[in-house]
Amino acid sequence: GGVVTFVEAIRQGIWEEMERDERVFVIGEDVGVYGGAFKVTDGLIDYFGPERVIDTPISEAAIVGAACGAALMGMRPVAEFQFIDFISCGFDMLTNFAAKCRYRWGAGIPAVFRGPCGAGVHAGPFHSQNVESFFMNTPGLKMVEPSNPYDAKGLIKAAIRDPDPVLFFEHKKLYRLPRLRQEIPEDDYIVEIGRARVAREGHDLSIITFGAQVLTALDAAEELEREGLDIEVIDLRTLLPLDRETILASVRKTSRALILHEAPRTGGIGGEIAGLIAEEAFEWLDAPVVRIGATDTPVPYSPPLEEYHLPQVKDVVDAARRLAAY
Amino acid sequence: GGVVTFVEAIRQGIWEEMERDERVFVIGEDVGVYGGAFKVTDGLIDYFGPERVIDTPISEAAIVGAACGAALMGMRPVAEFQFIDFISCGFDMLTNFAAKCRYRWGAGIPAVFRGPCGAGVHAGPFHSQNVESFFMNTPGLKMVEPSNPYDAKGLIKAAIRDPDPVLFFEHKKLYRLPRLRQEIPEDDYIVEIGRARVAREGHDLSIITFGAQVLTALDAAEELEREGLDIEVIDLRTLLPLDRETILASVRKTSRALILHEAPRTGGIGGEIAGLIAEEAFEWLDAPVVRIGATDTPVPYSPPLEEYHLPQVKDVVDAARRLAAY
Amino acid sequence: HLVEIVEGVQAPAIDEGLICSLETGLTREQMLELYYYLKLTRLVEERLVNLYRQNKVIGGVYRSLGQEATAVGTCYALEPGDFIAPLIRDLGAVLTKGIRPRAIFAQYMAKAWGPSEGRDLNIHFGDMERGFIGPISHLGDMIPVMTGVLLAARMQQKKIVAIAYIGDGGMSTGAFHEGLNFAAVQRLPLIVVAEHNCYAYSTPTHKQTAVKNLADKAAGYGIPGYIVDGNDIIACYETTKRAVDFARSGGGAVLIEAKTYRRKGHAEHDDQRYVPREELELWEKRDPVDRYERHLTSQGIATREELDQITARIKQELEEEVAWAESSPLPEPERAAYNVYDNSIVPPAFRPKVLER
Amino acid sequence: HLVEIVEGVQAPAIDEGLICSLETGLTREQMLELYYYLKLTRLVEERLVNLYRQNKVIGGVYRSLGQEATAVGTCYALEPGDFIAPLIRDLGAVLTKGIRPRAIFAQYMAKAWGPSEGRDLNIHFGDMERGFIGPISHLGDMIPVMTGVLLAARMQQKKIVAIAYIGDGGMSTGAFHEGLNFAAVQRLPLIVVAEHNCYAYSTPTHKQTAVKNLADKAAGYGIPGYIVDGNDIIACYETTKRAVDFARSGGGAVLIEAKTYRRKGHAEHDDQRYVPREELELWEKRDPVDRYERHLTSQGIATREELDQITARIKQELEEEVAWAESSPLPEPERAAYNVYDNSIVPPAFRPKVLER
Amino acid sequence: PSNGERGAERIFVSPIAARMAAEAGINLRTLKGSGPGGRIIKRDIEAAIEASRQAAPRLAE
Ligand SMILES: Cc1ncc(C[n+]2csc(CCOP(=O)(O)OP(=O)(O)O)c2C)c(N)n1
Ligand SMILES: Cc1ncc(C[n+]2csc(CCOP(=O)(O)OP(=O)(O)O)c2C)c(N)n1
Ligand SMILES: [Mg+2]
Ligand SMILES: [Mg+2]
Ligand SMILES: [Mg+2]
Repeated sequence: GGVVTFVEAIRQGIWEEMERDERVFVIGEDVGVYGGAFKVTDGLIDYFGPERVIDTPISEAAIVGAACGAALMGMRPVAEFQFIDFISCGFDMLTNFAAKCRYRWGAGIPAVFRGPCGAGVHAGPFHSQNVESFFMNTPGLKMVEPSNPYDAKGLIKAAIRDPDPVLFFEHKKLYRLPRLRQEIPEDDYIVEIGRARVAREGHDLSIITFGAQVLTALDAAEELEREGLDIEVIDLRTLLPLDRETILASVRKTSRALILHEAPRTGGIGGEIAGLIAEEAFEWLDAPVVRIGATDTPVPYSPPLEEYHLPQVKDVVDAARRLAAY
Repeated sequence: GGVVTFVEAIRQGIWEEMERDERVFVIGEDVGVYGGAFKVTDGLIDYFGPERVIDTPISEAAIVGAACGAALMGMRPVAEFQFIDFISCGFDMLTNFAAKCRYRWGAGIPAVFRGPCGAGVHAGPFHSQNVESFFMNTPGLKMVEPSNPYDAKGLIKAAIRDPDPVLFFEHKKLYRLPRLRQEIPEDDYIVEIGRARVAREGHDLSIITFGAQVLTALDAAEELEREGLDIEVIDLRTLLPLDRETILASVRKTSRALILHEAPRTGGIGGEIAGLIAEEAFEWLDAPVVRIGATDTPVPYSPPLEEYHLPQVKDVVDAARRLAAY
Repeated sequence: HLVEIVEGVQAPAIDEGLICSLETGLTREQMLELYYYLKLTRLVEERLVNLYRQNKVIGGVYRSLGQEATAVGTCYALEPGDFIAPLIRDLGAVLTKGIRPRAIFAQYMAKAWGPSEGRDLNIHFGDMERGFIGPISHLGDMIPVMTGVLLAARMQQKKIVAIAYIGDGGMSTGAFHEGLNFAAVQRLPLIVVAEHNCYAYSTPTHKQTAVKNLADKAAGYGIPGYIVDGNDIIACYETTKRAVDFARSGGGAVLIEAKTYRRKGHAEHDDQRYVPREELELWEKRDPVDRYERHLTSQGIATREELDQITARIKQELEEEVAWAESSPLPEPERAAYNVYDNSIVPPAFRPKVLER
Repeated sequence: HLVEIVEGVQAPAIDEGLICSLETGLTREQMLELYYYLKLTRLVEERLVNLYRQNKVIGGVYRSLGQEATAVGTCYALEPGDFIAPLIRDLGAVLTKGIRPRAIFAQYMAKAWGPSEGRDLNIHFGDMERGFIGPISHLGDMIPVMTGVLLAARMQQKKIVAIAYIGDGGMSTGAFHEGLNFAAVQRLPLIVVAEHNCYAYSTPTHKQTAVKNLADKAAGYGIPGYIVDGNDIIACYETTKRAVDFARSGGGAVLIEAKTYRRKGHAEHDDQRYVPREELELWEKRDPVDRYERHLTSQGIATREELDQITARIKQELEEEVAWAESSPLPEPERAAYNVYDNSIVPPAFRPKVLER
Repeated sequence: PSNGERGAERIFVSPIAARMAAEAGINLRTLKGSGPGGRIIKRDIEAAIEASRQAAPRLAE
C-alpha cells in the first residue's frame, strides 16, 4: 500500500505473496544480498532468509529448469532474469519444458519468470530488448506486462498464484518514473491475468498497446484531443492469452485500429493483434489496421539512433491523425 | 540434376556448393559417417573429408557459435540441427550473436542453419515443431522454407551464397514424398531469397502459405476447382524478409486472403502476413483476412490427436469455400 | 575430490568373465527382485520390438539392450520417496520405480489409456507420486529440473535424493553443465548417472569429449566422481547406494560413470553401419542379464529353475499388460485441444471463428 | 592432465610483497612496452571515469582496476595474427591488440566516429584486421565463437591461436561448457583465460562454483589447466606464452586461471555493499601497476623517471584521443535503420506506409 | 461504429466495395448488400454499376 513507484509495487507484491504463502520463493542472479540489478528484490533476503531468496550462478537455463523442478514439487518460484535479454539463454527450458509439461502429462508449472525489458535508456542491443514475440507462438505460457504500479502489483500477485508458467515483463524505464507514482490499496488485491484495460475511453480511434508505450499512447491521445480527436487507448496488460473481447469491442466501437509496440515492427506481436482485428472486427473497420513498432533493427545505443529506432509520441500522433482522417 | 526427391535436391545443392567454393563446410551432430539423421549429408564425408564435414558433440549453442566464428573468418558454414526443435538450444546464439553482428560492427555472418521441421509423422511434441515465429521479430536473420525439390536446391544454394545468416527449414514430411519427385536442371541455378512464388494462379481467393502446407493448399484448390472456385496459392518460400509485393499483388487481385501455416495459429507468422494485408491491401479486401493454423497446443503424438491438431485439406476447403462466399 | 574407481572396473577393457565385483548387503530376496526388474526390462523391450514389427508401435523403439543393468541397478538404490529423471534408454529405472509395463505399452502404441493419453511418446511422461519426473527430448534439460526438485525438497524438509540419468552425449550440453554446477554449489543430493555406452547416436565418445573417463568431469564441479562397471548390476547398485548415502547425509552431488555399451542402434531404424562388428561381439559376451544369472546360480543364490520361474511369471504378466494396452482405444481427436493450461476446460481458439456464422 | 600451479602463486593468499615470480625472456624494450599498455589501461579507465562524472559517457563504466595485469600480460603473449575475444574488463587486452584509445572514448560517448558508429557500447565492437572479435553481453557466448574462428583458421591453414576471456561467473554458462568442450575435442589452439576476480556482479565465487580453483575445470575437458597470479604481469605473460606455444604446436586447448580481484563495483553505480572493507584494503596493496613499477625499478630495468616519462607520454596521447572523440558528432538518427543486412542500402520497412499517401 | 458520421447507423460494407462505390459515386445507403447479414460487398457495387449503366441509355433516349 501507500504511494509507490512501479518497482516498489512489484517488490511489495512479491513480498506479500512470500508472506502469505511459504511456497513462494525467489531465485536468480544477485537477487539476495544485492537485491537484484534493479533492486526489485531489495530487502527480501534479510526478512525471508537465504533459503527463500536464492542467488544463483550465471546460468539462465539452470534458473528456469530449477524453477520448473521446484514448481513440480508444489513450490511457487519467482525467477529473475537480470535483464530480460538473457531469457534467450533460458528459451529452450521455457518453450520445451515449462510450456509443455501440463499438456504432456498433466503436471502444472506454477512459476513466474520476470525481468526488466525495454529500451529508451541507452543500454544498447543486449540490455534493451522486448522479447514477447519469441513466446507468442508457444501455447502453455502466459505473458504479462504492466504499465503502472497498481497493475504491476496486482498482476505479479496474480502471476504468482497462477497455476501455469507466467512470463512477467517489467519495462525498466517505468521502475522509478516519478510520473507513475501512485497510491495503491493497503488491502490484498490482484489484477486478473487475461484482462486488458481501457486506459482511456474514446470514440474516434483505438490505440492498442502495452507496457511503457501506454504512456506514449496517452501522451499522443492528449495531444490529439486538442485537435478534437477522441482516442481510445487499450492497455493489454496480458499479452498471452490476449483479451480478444476487449480489443474487439474497442475496434468495433471506433472502427479504426492503431497497434503500437516497442519491439521491431516486423514479427512483433502487433501482427497477431492485427490478424485478430482483420478477421473478427473486419466488418466494423473503416480504415486499414495500422501498426507502429521500432525500426526492424537491433536496439542501437547512441541516443539519436535509439530515439529514431523507437516509436515516439510524434510518430503516434502523426499516424493517428492520418488514420482518423482516412 | 535428374529426377530427384526433396532430400536429394538439398543434398545436391550442398554438394555443389562445397565443390564450387572451398569455404563451404558442413557441421552438426552425426552429419559425417552417419550422413545426418535424415541422410541429408549422406556421402559428403567420403568425398570432402572429415575436415569439411564435422561431427560435433551434442552442443547446439556451440554449433551455432562455431559456425558464426568460422563465418567471421570468411568461411561459409552449413550447420545442421538434427531436428529443428533443437534450435531452441541455439536460440541465444542466433538471435544475439548471429543476427546482430553486422549491425553492431559491420561483420557479416554468411552462415546457413538448417534442419528438419514440421509435424505429421507422429514424432511427438519435440520432433515436430515449426519454429519460424521464434525468429520473425529478429532483424538480421533470414528464413527460408521450400516446398519442392527445385526450390529446395535453388534456395539452399542461394542461402549458402548469402552474405547474412539464413535459417533454412526443411519439412521432414517432404524429404522422400514420391509426389514431389521432380526433374531439376543439370546446370547451376539458384532461387533468389526474398521471392515468393505463385504456385497456382486464381482469381477468387488467395491462399498464402509455405512448406508442406503448400500441398494442402493445392489439394484444397483442386477440390474447390470442381465447385467452380478459382483459387490462387502463394508459396512464400522466404519467410523473412517476406515478399510483400507478391502477397499484396495477389490479395489485391482476389480481394480475399486465407493464410495457412502448420504452427499453432496464435502467434504464428500468419499474424504478420495478416497485418501486412490489413494495412496495405485493405482497400482491396472484400472479406475478413482469415488464418488457419494448428491448434494452440504442443504437437500431440497419437495419430488422431495430431490429425486434429494440424490443418487438414478439409479445413482449408471448408474455410475457403465460406470465405469465397462471404 | 579425485575420481574413485569402484573396484574391478576397467571398461571398455572389462574382463568378460567378471561377475559382480562387490560385497553386497542385499538379501536374497532383494537380489531376486533385482533380477526381476532386469529381466522385466529386457522382456518389455523385446515385446516392444515385437509390436513394432507388427506396426503397432507408433514411431521408434529405443533399446537399452546390453545396458539394462545400469538403469535397474542404480535406481534400485533409491528409497520410495526419492526421485528419478530417466532418459529413453532408462526403461529399467522407470520399471524399477514401479511404473507398470501397461503404461509403457500404451505409450508406445499412442493409446488413450497411456499416462500421457497419447500426447507424448515412450517414457516421456511422469508420475509425481512414484517420484518419476518425465523427461523431454532435449538432452541435458533434466539436470537443472532435478536440481529444482531437490531445492524444493530441501525447503519442504524432505530428506530425499534424486538420480538424473545422462548419456555420454548429453553431457556435452550446456544445460547439463549449468544444472550440475548449480546442484554442486547448493550441495544438493543429486546423483548424476552418466551412462557411458560409447555412442551418442552415431558419434563415438572421443568425438564427444576429450576426457578419458566421464567421471573426470566431476572435478569441474567440485564433487566426487565414481566409475562403475555398468554391466554389473550389483556393482551399479552398491556404488549408487554409497552415493545415495553420501548425498542424503548432506555430502552434496555425486557423478557416477557407468561404463557400458549400446548394443543396438540409436533406434530400430539405425543400421549401425558405423559400429565395428567385433565390438558388438565383445559386448554380447558381457551381457548383463547373462552375467547376473551366472552370478546368482554360481553363488548359490538361486537355481536356474527359480530364475526360469521368474521369467515365466514376467512373460505371463506381459501378456496381460499388452492385452490391456491393446484394448485401449486411441484418443478422441478433440482431446488434442485441451489441457494446455490448468483452466482449459474449453479448448483454446484456433480456427477462424468469423466463418462459422 | 593435472592442474599445474605456476610457481609462487597462491591467491587469494598471494604474498603482497611478491613481485614477478618467473624467469622471463622478455627484452627490456618489451618489458617497457608491457608497462606502457598496463599504465595505458589504467589511465584510459581513469579518463573514462572522469568523462562519466562529466556526464559525457552514455551508460556505465566497468572498471578493471586491480586486474589490468591479467588482460595485458596474457594478450601480450600473442602474435599479431592471433585473435582475442575480450570481455568488458579486458580493455587492457583490446589496447594491447592495437586498438587506439580514441575508439574506446568514442564508443563510450556513443559517437558516430566510434567503431560501432554508436550502435553498441564500450568494447562491444570488433576489428578483424587486428584479430579482435567483438563480444556480446551474453556471457559465455564467445567461447563457441572463438572455437569457430580457430576451426576456420585450421581449414585455412593459418597457424594462429586465440585467447577467449571468461569470468568466474561466465564459466557457469552453458555456452562456456559447450564451446570449450568442442574446442578440446577438436584440439583447437584456444587459450581460455579465466579471470578469477572473486566476484560476478555481487556474487562471490563460492556461490558460483564448488571448485577450489577455476583451473580445476580443465579436467572436465581433458585439457591442461594453469593457475597464475593475475596481478603479476610477467607471470601472466610467461604462463600464457607457454600455453600459446603448446597450443600452436598442436597441443590443443588450455585453461589458465588468473587469480586477481575486482577492486571496483560491477560498474560505477555499484556501491559494493557486499564487499568487506579489509578485502579491498588487502588487494589495494597488491595493485598490479605498483607491483610492476617496483619490479622494474628494483630490478634496475627502468628508473622511476623513465616510467614517469612513459606515463606523461600516455597522458598527452590521451588528451589528443579524448579531444578527437569529443569532436566527433553523434550519429545521424536515420543511420539507425541501415545495415542490418549486407544489402540494406535501403532501410527496412518499419513505419505504416499506407498512411503516407 | 460508423462509417464516418458519428451516431448514424453503421452500413456494413467491405473496404473494396466502399472504395468502388465512392469512385462510382454510388450512395451506399441506397443499396442492399448480398453478403452475410446484408453486408455490401464488391459484387453488389458491380451489380449497381451494371444496373446504372443499363439504366443510363434509357434515360438518354
Ligand atoms: C539438445 C539435443 N540435441 C540433439 C538431440 C538429438 N538426439 C537424440 S538422442 C541423441 C544421442 C544421445 O546420445 P547419449 O546422450 O550418449 O545417449 P544414448 O542415446 O547413448 O543413451 C541425439 C543427438 C537431442 N535429443 N537433444
Ligand atoms: C548470460 C548472461 N547472464 C547474465 C548477465 C548479466 N551480467 C553481466 S556481467 C555479470 C557478472 C559477470 O561476472 P564474471 O563473469 O565473473 O565477470 P567480471 O564482471 O567479474 O569480470 C552478469 C551476471 C550476462 N551478461 N550474461
Ligand atoms: Mg511472432
Ligand atoms: Mg551414449
Ligand atoms: Mg568475476
